[in-house]
Amino acid sequence: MADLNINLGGLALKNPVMTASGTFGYGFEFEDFVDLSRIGGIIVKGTTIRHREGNPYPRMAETPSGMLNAVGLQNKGVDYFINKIYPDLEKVNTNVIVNVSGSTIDDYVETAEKLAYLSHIPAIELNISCPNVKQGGMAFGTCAGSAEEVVKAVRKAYPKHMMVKLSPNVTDIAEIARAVEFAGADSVSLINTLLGMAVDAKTRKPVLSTVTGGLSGPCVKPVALRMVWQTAKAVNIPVVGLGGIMNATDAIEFFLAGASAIQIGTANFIDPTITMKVIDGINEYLDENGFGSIKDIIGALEIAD
Amino acid sequence: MADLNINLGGLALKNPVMTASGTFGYGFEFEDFVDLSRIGGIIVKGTTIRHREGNPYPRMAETPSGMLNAVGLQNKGVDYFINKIYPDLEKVNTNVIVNVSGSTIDDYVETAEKLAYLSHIPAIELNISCPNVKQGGMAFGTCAGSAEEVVKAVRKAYPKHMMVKLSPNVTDIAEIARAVEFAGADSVSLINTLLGMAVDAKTRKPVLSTVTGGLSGPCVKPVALRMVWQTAKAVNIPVVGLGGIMNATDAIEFFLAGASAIQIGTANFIDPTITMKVIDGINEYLDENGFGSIKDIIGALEIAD
Amino acid sequence: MKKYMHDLVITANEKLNNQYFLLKLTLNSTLPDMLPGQFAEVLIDDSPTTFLRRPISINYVDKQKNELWLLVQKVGDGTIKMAEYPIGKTLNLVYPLGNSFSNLLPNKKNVLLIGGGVGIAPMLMLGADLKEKGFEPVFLLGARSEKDLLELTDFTQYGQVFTTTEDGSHGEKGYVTQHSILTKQKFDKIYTCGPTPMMKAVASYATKNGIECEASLENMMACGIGACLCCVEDTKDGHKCVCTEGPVFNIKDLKWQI
Amino acid sequence: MKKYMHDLVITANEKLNNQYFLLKLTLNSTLPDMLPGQFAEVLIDDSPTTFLRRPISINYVDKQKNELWLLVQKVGDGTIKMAEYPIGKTLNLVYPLGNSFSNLLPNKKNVLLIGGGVGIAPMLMLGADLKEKGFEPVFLLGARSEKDLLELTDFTQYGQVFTTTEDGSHGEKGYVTQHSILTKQKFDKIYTCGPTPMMKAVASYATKNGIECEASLENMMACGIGACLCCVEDTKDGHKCVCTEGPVFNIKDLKWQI
Ligand SMILES: Cc1cc2nc3c(=O)[nH]c(=O)nc-3n(C[C@H](O)[C@H](O)[C@H](O)COP(=O)(O)OP(=O)(O)OC[C@H]3O[C@@H](n4cnc5c(N)ncnc54)[C@H](O)[C@@H]3O)c2cc1C
Ligand SMILES: Cc1cc2nc3c(=O)[nH]c(=O)nc-3n(C[C@H](O)[C@H](O)[C@H](O)COP(=O)(O)OP(=O)(O)OC[C@H]3O[C@@H](n4cnc5c(N)ncnc54)[C@H](O)[C@@H]3O)c2cc1C
Ligand SMILES: Cc1cc2nc3c(=O)[nH]c(=O)nc-3n(C[C@H](O)[C@H](O)[C@H](O)COP(=O)(O)O)c2cc1C
Ligand SMILES: Cc1cc2nc3c(=O)[nH]c(=O)nc-3n(C[C@H](O)[C@H](O)[C@H](O)COP(=O)(O)O)c2cc1C
Ligand code: FES
Ligand code: FES
Repeated sequence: MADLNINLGGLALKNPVMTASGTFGYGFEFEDFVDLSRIGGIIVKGTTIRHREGNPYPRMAETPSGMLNAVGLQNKGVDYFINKIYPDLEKVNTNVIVNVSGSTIDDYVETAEKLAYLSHIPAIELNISCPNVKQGGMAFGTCAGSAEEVVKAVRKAYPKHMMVKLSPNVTDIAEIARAVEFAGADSVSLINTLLGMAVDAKTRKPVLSTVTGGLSGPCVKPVALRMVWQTAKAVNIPVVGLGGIMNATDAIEFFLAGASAIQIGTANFIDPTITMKVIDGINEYLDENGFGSIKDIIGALEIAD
Repeated sequence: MADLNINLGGLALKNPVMTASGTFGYGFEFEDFVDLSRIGGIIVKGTTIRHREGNPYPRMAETPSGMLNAVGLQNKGVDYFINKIYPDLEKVNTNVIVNVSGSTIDDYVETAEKLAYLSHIPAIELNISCPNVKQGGMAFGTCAGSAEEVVKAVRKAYPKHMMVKLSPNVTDIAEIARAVEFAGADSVSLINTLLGMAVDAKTRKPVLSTVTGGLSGPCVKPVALRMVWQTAKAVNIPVVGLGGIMNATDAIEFFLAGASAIQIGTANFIDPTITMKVIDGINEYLDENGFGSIKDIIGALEIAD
Repeated sequence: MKKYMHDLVITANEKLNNQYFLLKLTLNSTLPDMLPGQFAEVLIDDSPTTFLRRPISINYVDKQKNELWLLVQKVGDGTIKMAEYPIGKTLNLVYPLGNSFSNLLPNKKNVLLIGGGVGIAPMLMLGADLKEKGFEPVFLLGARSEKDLLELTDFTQYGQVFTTTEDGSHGEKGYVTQHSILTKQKFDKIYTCGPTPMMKAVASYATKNGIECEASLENMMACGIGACLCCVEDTKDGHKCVCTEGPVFNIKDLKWQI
Repeated sequence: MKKYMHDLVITANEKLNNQYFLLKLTLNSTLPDMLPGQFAEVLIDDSPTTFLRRPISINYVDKQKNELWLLVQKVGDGTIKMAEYPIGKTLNLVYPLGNSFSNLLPNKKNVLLIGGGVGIAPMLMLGADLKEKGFEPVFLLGARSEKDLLELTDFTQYGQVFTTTEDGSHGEKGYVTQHSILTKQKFDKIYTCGPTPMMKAVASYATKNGIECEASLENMMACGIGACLCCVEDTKDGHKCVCTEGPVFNIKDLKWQI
């Protein structure tokens, strides 16, 4: 039984396996399948200052080894979250992290301020990378200057752990990561979805109501691994890796590339028990390979010179 | 039998199906499987001013619905091409297009100048997007300014059709496409490979000798379709679409999104006869849906407002 | 209602016609409780083209035999693969999912179950359940032609069956909403499942005649358990998840233009 | 040599032990000519984890029966899937690919064929070919233990067979390069295929003793026909494609540190 504890920039995780925002609901949806308290961290749905209906239907398209979504941050707003959902989340015995989205810097700041008061929410994940709404923050996340600006503003308003979720739809993700680190992020998580599109040749229409949507699943894993590797070399804060993780081996690949923790997204749809399997599988890998702690493999990729 | 002819910015194609550089050799490799003269255009290997050995082995990794390559522009240089390979290509009865790569602007210009003399080469494809060599041109293709500069320089030296191949590893591909159009490109082709990475959890080493490599195959199709759609809206020159096309339906999706022609890459490895099947399939689609010409479906995607 | 992920074993795979097949599955322990209208998310393993699970309605549960039935129409790669599954093969299901048709109140006992196409699937389980509870369900089933009318002998066990076919090869010629039973008999409640145009026609008939009506909707789903928010229907109360707040909706809550 | 893409039909799939199986395939017309050392690129259809074809050596061609043999080791998803293929299933092959072992000159007739692990696969076809051409091939086959020594009865049809096993359960104990035949008999030519460390040891022995030696290399391949340049071996003459300029190389052209 290897040591799976991780100190993620001050945030203590019992193990490095978290769930990705928008793919695990508020956790309760999975209670019949997993023991929530065994998960290292649950990142709940993208939350905005006000109620959002999200995009019209259809919002989903299946693609080779992946899927596109165009949910568009449907949620009932931060106040509803605090009053109606948070009380139940208080009973969940693990890190519950709220993914915060916004259209303006003020939106982000105001939402983060409200969440700062919740004692059982030790961290937020600042989503500056949602590709699915016109003002979903992706514009913030695709330019170092604006990324820095929004992170700085939220930093002033939010004293606890601030993870910043980066967009892969950029030329140089390391540059954005550095800007975000400079602005006061405690960690970065990547990748959010790649901007993609699906066309129905039969109807000659886009499959998604929004034409483009966010690509996730195993198809994006090579890109995610590359970006995690580039980012881990570029910053001193911990990197949380995600994108296409379907099993423990995939997770190990992210640790080797430099991730201090990982998130599981789309895989939850295919196998709702997957988080438990990945935690067990990581432990087995460490045991079989003689590592006493997960820390031993973080960034341990051997690069020939 | 629908009309498959395309006038691609002055370049006459008997049909809109081409083969992607680096995936079809010089064409001869496929002679046992296809009738080369039936293909709309053959884009041969990345050619550089001097002989290049390419990257060390291993150069390939399989990924979910795709592959990574790190060939690194291995080729014998433009003079060898002109003296030893071109004479045989003269006998091939279709458009033979040379993919031109370089490390410096001078390299590009010099290579293009030499190719301009070859009567049976009606066009070049300027590769400003190879992710697999340090000076492979991807740096040119990831910034509008440098893309414009190299295209302008080659434009002066090369009077025939100049297709410019764009990198998908950018924040805003439409911006690069506009810069390249402004600099005198006759068409743009996209996408080149997405920069990715593969890790071997067993050996804890990267799979590729170069750590990162170029991702291709069906996994990239959603991203490619999105970029073709964005680019076709942004420029007035024709767009050549590629990335993950495995069959005629995939090709149709690219036409609908705005591509005037398509290229087939990785699919040639899975089925060496695929070009013939795609040409036949496009024709069937047009016939079945009552379109007299391929031109009827280019950019014909119906977007609800 | 508790949800499970189970490996079930195929005990029969009956080809009903060129398009439809009936899978019977069993579990090595007692099958969990399921309600009429609920569905399962089926994993199509080892298929490069079907990454996500496929939602399929619970067609029937044979408690004696500990068997779960799925009635499936071949429309794409996933269902075509399932059609070839041999007896003995294991099928991974996440189930039972979704709400269910609401209970019939004792004062609404004239009940009509209208199914069209593969939408007859949940109607069998619903009919059996109503019959067991002492109601006398009446079925109205529609199809293109006689050979597309499935499980008729099963349906007749639970109530009177009326049919329409588009070509007139069985029952009355035309669409379900044109069947004479609708003018001859008065119903208090209609449950329906089928192609959207059919359900809209039924909804329109029900609304005009002041009959309460519930419809089971289809939608593209990624998770089936309310986590992804991909499967929404636009209702009068905003976007609702078809997989958890549906698939059964009271038509008065929908924004259908009827 | 002309290459083909053909659908072949499986006539036998023999499990040789836990790791190895032998596929026999036939074609509805006469199989094309193939040379010893060549290989086929096999399509693993309908598998989400095997996107590319898998290169497998031609193990043997039974011209009478119009049968092509592939000797395969289970190492990953693709080969594990192939191991389960039933008789009658169709397998899509692109073949025959690559160069071949060079012809034996009449003045080099003392020839030794050294195979290790699944590397014995091309040796059977090569031995049969040499025998047919009037030579007397000698085989030296190495494996972990007796149960891993495959097709021994086939090999003995074409020449004398010596074996080594790491546990001494068959033949001499140790590695092929430690076998006493190498000191007892003088050879003019060695052909080898097997794990790289074994081939390097063979190459080292051959070089020291001035024996001409050809080795068949393995490599990760995407296309198998010289189009992608993924499969290079670094030779004294620069990068060469294992799929077209190999898989067989004269060891004097390689840059092996031996
Ligand atoms: C709650 C629910 C219950 C269902 N019950 C049944 C049932 O009992 N029997 C049955 O045969 N089918 C049922 N369906 C429909 C079934 O899910 C789809 O036919 C199936 O997913 C198609 O998979 P495929 O791989 O064969 O086709 P694909 O190749 O994925 O798609 C073929 C066509 O079907 C459409 N389609 C794909 N997935 C869905 C989906 N989830 N919902 C609606 N359309 C889809 C696609 O847009 C496409 O036009 C149900 C759907 C839902 C949402
Ligand atoms: C010219 C040639 C001839 C071959 N002949 C035979 C043969 O006759 N019988 C036989 O059993 N095998 C042969 N091989 C090896 C065979 O191609 C691989 O074992 C097979 O591709 C593995 O596929 P998989 O999906 O089972 O394993 P994967 O899951 O793809 O891989 C499992 C392991 O095998 C390695 N591997 C995968 N593909 C290759 C490859 N192309 N070359 C080398 N290693 C690979 C991987 O790195 C990994 O470690 C040959 C290879 C070459 C290049
Ligand atoms: C249906 C769906 C909804 C998502 N919603 C959000 C969201 O609200 N906020 C966010 O930061 N990321 C969201 N994501 C992105 C995921 O958190 C994750 O970054 C992405 O899916 C890549 O990981 P994966 O390949 O493991 O799914 C969503 C993804 C999916 C598939
Ligand atoms: C093995 C390999 C080699 C390639 N070499 C080149 C090259 O030399 N020049 C170039 O512009 N693109 C090169 N590419 C990129 C392809 O031309 C194409 O842009 C990419 O593979 C996406 O298309 P696909 O998904 O259809 O393969 C190469 C791709 C592969 C897989
Ligand atoms: S399918 Fe995921 S919420 Fe309904
Ligand atoms: S595998 Fe493509 S060149 Fe050898």
